[in-house]
Amino acid sequence: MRVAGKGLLAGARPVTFSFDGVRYRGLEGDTLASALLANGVRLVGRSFKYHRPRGVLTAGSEEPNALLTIGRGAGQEPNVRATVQEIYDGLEARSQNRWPSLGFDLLSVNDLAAPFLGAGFYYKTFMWPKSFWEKVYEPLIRRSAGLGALSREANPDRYEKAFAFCDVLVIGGGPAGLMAALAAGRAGADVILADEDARMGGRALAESWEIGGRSAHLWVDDVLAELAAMENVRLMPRTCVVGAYDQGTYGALERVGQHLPRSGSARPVECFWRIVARRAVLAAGALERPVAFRNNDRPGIMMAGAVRAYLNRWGVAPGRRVAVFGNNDDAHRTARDLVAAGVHVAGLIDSRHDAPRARDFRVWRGAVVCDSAGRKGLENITIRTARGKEKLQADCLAMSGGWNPSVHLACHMNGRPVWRRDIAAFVPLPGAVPGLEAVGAANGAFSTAACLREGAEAGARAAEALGFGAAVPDLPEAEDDPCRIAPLWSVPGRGRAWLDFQNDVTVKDVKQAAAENFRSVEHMKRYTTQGMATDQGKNSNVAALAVLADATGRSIPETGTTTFRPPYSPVSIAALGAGAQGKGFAPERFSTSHAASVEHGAPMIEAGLWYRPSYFPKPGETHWRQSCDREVRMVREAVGVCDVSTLGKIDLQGPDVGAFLDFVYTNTFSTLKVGRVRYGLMLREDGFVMDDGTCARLGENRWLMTTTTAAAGEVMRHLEWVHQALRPDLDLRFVSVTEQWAQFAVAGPKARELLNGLLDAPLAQADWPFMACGAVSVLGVRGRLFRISFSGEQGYEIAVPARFGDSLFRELVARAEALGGGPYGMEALNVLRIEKGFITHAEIHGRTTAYDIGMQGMVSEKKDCIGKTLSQRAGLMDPDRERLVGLKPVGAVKQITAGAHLFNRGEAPVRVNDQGYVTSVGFSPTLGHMIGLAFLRRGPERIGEVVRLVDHLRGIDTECEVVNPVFYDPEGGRMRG
Amino acid sequence: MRFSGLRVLWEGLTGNRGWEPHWRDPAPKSEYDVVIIGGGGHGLSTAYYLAREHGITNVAVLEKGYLGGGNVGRNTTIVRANYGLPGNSEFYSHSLKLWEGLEQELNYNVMMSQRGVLNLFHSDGQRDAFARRGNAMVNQGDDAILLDREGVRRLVPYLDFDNARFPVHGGLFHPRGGTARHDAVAWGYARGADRRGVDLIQNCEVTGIDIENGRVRGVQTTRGAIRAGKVGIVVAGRSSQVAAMAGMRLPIESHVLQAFVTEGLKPVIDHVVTFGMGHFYISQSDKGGLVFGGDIDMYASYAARGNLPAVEHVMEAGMTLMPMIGKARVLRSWGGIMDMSPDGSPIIDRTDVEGLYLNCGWNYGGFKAVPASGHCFAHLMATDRYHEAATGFRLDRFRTGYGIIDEEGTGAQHNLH
Amino acid sequence: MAELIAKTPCEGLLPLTVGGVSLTEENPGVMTVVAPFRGREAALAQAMRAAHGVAFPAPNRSAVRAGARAIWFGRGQALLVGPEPDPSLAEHAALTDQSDAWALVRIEGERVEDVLARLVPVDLRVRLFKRGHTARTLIGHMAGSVTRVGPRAFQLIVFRSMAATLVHEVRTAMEAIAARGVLEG
Amino acid sequence: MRIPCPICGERDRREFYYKGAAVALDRPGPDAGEAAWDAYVYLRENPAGRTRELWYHEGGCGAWLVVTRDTVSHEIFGAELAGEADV
Repeated sequence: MRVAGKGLLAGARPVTFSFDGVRYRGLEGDTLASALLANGVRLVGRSFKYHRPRGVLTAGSEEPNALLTIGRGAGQEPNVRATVQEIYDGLEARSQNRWPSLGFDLLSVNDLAAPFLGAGFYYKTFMWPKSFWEKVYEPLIRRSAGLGALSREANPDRYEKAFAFCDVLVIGGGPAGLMAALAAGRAGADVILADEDARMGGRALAESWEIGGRSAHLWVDDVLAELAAMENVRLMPRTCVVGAYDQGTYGALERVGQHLPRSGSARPVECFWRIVARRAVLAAGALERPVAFRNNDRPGIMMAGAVRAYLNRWGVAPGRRVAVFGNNDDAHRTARDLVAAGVHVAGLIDSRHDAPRARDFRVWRGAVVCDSAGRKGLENITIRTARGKEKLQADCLAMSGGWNPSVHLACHMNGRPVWRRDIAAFVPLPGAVPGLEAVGAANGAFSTAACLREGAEAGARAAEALGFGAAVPDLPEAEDDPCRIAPLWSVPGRGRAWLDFQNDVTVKDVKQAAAENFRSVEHMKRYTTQGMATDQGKNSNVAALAVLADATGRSIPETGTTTFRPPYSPVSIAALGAGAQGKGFAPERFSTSHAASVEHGAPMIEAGLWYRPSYFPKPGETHWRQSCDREVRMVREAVGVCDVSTLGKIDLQGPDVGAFLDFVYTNTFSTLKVGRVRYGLMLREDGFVMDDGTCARLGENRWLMTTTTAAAGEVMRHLEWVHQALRPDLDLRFVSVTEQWAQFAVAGPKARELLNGLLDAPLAQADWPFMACGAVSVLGVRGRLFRISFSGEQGYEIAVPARFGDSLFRELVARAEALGGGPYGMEALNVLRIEKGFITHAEIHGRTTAYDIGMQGMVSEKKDCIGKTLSQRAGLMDPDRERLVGLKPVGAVKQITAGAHLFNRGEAPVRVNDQGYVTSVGFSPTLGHMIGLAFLRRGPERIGEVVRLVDHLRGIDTECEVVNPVFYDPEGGRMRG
Repeated sequence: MRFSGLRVLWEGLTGNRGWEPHWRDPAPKSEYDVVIIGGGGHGLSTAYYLAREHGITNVAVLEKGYLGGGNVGRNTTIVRANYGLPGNSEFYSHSLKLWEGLEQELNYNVMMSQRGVLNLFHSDGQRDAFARRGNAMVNQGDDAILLDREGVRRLVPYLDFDNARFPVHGGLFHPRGGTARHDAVAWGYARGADRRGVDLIQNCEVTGIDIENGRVRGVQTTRGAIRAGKVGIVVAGRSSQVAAMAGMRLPIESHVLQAFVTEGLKPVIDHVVTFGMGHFYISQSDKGGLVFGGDIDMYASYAARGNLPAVEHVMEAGMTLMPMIGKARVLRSWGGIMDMSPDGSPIIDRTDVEGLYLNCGWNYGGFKAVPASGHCFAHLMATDRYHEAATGFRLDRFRTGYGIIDEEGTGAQHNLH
Repeated sequence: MAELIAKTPCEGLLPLTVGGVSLTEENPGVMTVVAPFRGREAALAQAMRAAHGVAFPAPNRSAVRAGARAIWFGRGQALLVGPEPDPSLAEHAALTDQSDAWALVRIEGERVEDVLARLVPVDLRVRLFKRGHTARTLIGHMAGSVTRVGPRAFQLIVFRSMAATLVHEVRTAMEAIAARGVLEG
Repeated sequence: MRIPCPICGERDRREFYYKGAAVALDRPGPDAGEAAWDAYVYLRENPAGRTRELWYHEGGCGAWLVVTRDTVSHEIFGAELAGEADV
């Protein structure tokens, strides 16, 4: 309930929200947790395994219990920390992992079965009968496990990613971080100050102490005002730095719209930042740790620091009769704050015999809380002293087991933290993350004065190291109490004492793990699941480690720690993957004929990043095969037009291009005459085929190489590699011109006729023999013409600057149609090339050699080239290899499929009989049956043989004759004609 | 002690006081018949099968850290037998068969869950390549189903079928594939080996391999010298370092592969789903966390931690393929060190040193191989003959060019597989 | 007689203004990649200065003289924008016409740096990336070129075929910035 | 991870393509023999520590680099142009 006159929300606007269907009122600036506590709501969740009733434990992102689902419909968000989520009008929150209701959860029977559900029980059972795991046990376990639920609908909200750069990144906006930012900022360094809280100040907002003689929060306001006024300082509230990566790169998650109603606007919900900082100051503070005692998990039992935060920052008293339990002086601070606020303090139980006394409340010294009662909310606690046990009425227990510095980020590069006995906690290993220095509570300095000092000094040091003249700012007055603590991890006794609240891992579980020889801390963690809940062990790691150390007779440092890994606090996949939803995953590349192709009704299909037309349906054609067959016939009988601009084109110039090409291609190019084109084969250095294509000699010192669409990038990288690293002696330069030229194949007996209508000078057959190339003028535009063919017909490829691509394509198509032809797509192109036995990456798939595709003759004997030596390894020249052949169905079934395997006639279709496989098939309207290309053991020696073709997946089992892979016009007369 | 539901019941009723250590912590003896270097999944299963299949029990497994602390404890738990090339085909098929009886074999619930593995394809070319692989699986006697777009939609309706950058054309479904509880696999084999007399020695790092005129004699360790008749190197992630102790240079480059798990969620993904265009694979653990990963970070590393570009690429693939996971939060990420080989396939072979055997090069296929790898490596070490399911993983295949097993077809660049 | 009609890469996509930031297509005229042959760097620089008034730019820099701009465009490459390259350059360098290969856009406005921070992994703080500074880098997932042409103005260059993706990604970033309201940094 | 390109300055790893150990610079002659070629294309030192490796600034200036880097700490000691690096 609110305490009149307390907290920093005085005069804040009222806000209405709902929890499990009940409407509540809170104040602007409230978190869900503070608002629910203000409304007297204590039961907010259920634990993971035993479905125990749970209440708010902390006041930060480490909260293990108060996890709620926010919103409805596609955008519903599970597992939101009530302690972080700010309330807004209309906010709708629901409890999770309970059925039918939070108050009455049937699965809480698990709690009664707890004795049978101890550490690792599932490794020892559910094994009989064998078939029951998938059918019975696993579904049951899966349904009872898990926390919140996804909507199962596509994410409807916007997320984004961004880059930021700074000299000094300050992580955490508490007293230490503020001073660090002030020091570095005043020195002139570019500073980013990031704090996960909506309001900066850290513990200065949560404590009642003073800084510089005034309430701490007022001092915070002044510092923030000064920082905000500096051009070189960037304040990033609601931004949690979640990961430290190499060379000063940090990942951070900013909650941009998380605290606002989803308006459907373009405002992102979250932004994932990649921050590059030359120096970083880790001022992330510390996390208070619970004490393990019997039933220490009831709603109403909270961290003492959280109780003070709710009281001092939000003006909320989490209970009417509050008891305090601790092993250090913070417990006393808590009781004093409560008393000062007029909240009844039932008493303070301090495990230390030398604990300070107090006037305003009773202190049990050298005593412990050993049990609690109250099913859905704390009713009383049991205190054990030297004299015995006694019960104490209380509806809230504030507990403090001491503080753990937030060392996580400092460990993200595998640096193990260091144990400090005096504060009974781990602190960062200096230098574990290059350029990052931990200060204040994160460094084990728990007094306010120490935080201010360390922060100021580190901020100045960082700026200085970067060459900014820096001075340590004057340090304001602040409390400088020493940290007085006597370690207390767990209270001995019977019953279950919780370490990991969410995963229901108790002291017993850790001891059992040790007894079963899971003595390594990693084994214990994995066996008990301690530290694997959504708080990633922030509340339980150190205590569990201490219990394990005790159980195995080792010291805490000997026992070691588990590794902290990114993210420090969980990050949504939508934020890390922002921009990729839908088409954003990879750029889209559109060729100049795209619009015209779509107008022709062509389905556009992905070819790498490009889109290419599949086929161009004509009215009345209901199946792609009809269109494809027509387009093939069209090319064979009249003329077809196809956009080939997506093929890689590389312009090479210089005196040594010839020598260079001889080195990257298996065959010789230096002898090629100007104005001629030659087909070339490229190998990888390991002797397998990389790519193939044509290369044209445009001038004495100028060449144009083409690559396949698929390998364009790889080939460019390869050429750069060969030139820069292996043959820098060669004088040449090359540039990709793929995007400069729109290029179209014009193929068919009427190709020349079509072109002559477009070219300013008609083609003389004599000047343009097969494999000729040269400059032409196309309707007044400078272009290039290549007499090459991928279809086997008389073929040309005509290229113009890309700006004219759309226009030329439309012109070509119109004229082709006038000649009884038209555009053709990838399907027809594929059939045409199979008819000719031309290969694509279906054949040169990275495992085939020149020998396999029957091109060993193209590997020149006269010169060295990339891949030549290894291509001649015995294993790559073995006649037994699978080698390229053609296939023609001769069995009853006339259908053949790519991906089918080949077997000797009459042999069973099993692996040991495997003779090869089919790579490409198509129906040849020219030949009137299906044809295929395949790799077959000793293939070329088996022409004329009949083999068995089996495609289990598509239910095809037939026989094929092995034939020459060139099905159509093997002499190539039509191509040359 | 035999594990069973009854045992759990009895212990529950008697205060769980009777549980015994799952394995002993013996001090190393001065001599063993066989020393296995590496207490990961493969090393532990090798020791187990040496004892179980070949009666060789005077065996020590030397682990520099804790048992199962390597990749067997840091992977995405996927089990499958969906390879296309001879060499791999029969081996992973053999492994899957061993998986299917593993709980009963080990009396340890490794939670082998045959929920099915679905590989999505996004073009006709990919479809045909997948069909070739699927047919190879059936030729081998395993199961594979080629699904069209609608078949995939029925199985996993939550994919983005309408707007994804690379639309889903269909998938290759492998019903017998699935997942298993990775740690339990290591622990189960450890317990099984220990019960058969194998000494599992943790915190014992090998610092040298003793070789006398071409024959292995034993190893030097941080816990003293240990003589051995035979030594097996099973240290994927550190293979090059340990092999160097025997003067060998391997065709291996070490890379870091990151993996991710989200906060616990109610059941939403019921299979293992992989994205053919984006190097992304995902499943949901029985605890409710989405377990997923992608490609390696693509630079040599022993750091067991990665960087953001690889992280972002995985998340972006997830968002374009199944945008319903956007609101799930990544809880933990981790990195494992992969032995990347030049053809993406492993090595199980003898070495030029008599009595010294090598098991390495698992790229990122190691977890599902654990049973067969141990089974076949134990067979090789015990009999000096290749197990029929593992005849192809020769150390010399790159030198000779015979039997290179390059499923990806990306060639001799270690990080591309 | 038919004639071929020219189309610009961003035709139908631009101009665009969101939240005070504008994105417009530039008409660069002729674009030529100038790549000096081995040992000809100095001679080329001289020829360029003589013919076009701009020297071959140093890495990560660009130069502007009446009508002609020379933008460093990668290892040993400059993009000469504006004039037809003078024939004298051909003795010293490979000249490759790229007039149609790239989409050039100008992005300008108060919050242009915030917009680019969503797309470009390079430090564009004006203290370090001044007017005339240029970078070959990524724009989203696209390889491209980024040049500061004014205190609040940049020029972006990507492949012609990726123009639509460029416009989409820049627009998305502009909308997010506009929707955020407050200025960053 | 950030890599210091000798031409562009320090850039994010996402701009670079990784090839492997710098041994690839030292291409054997065609007749160097089986062992030499096996060592060149397949075998690797693969050190846990300082190593020289090849990166391509694909998303930047297009230079092939030899980067000296520690494979355990990921510390980068420097980078040079492949064409100017001594083999």
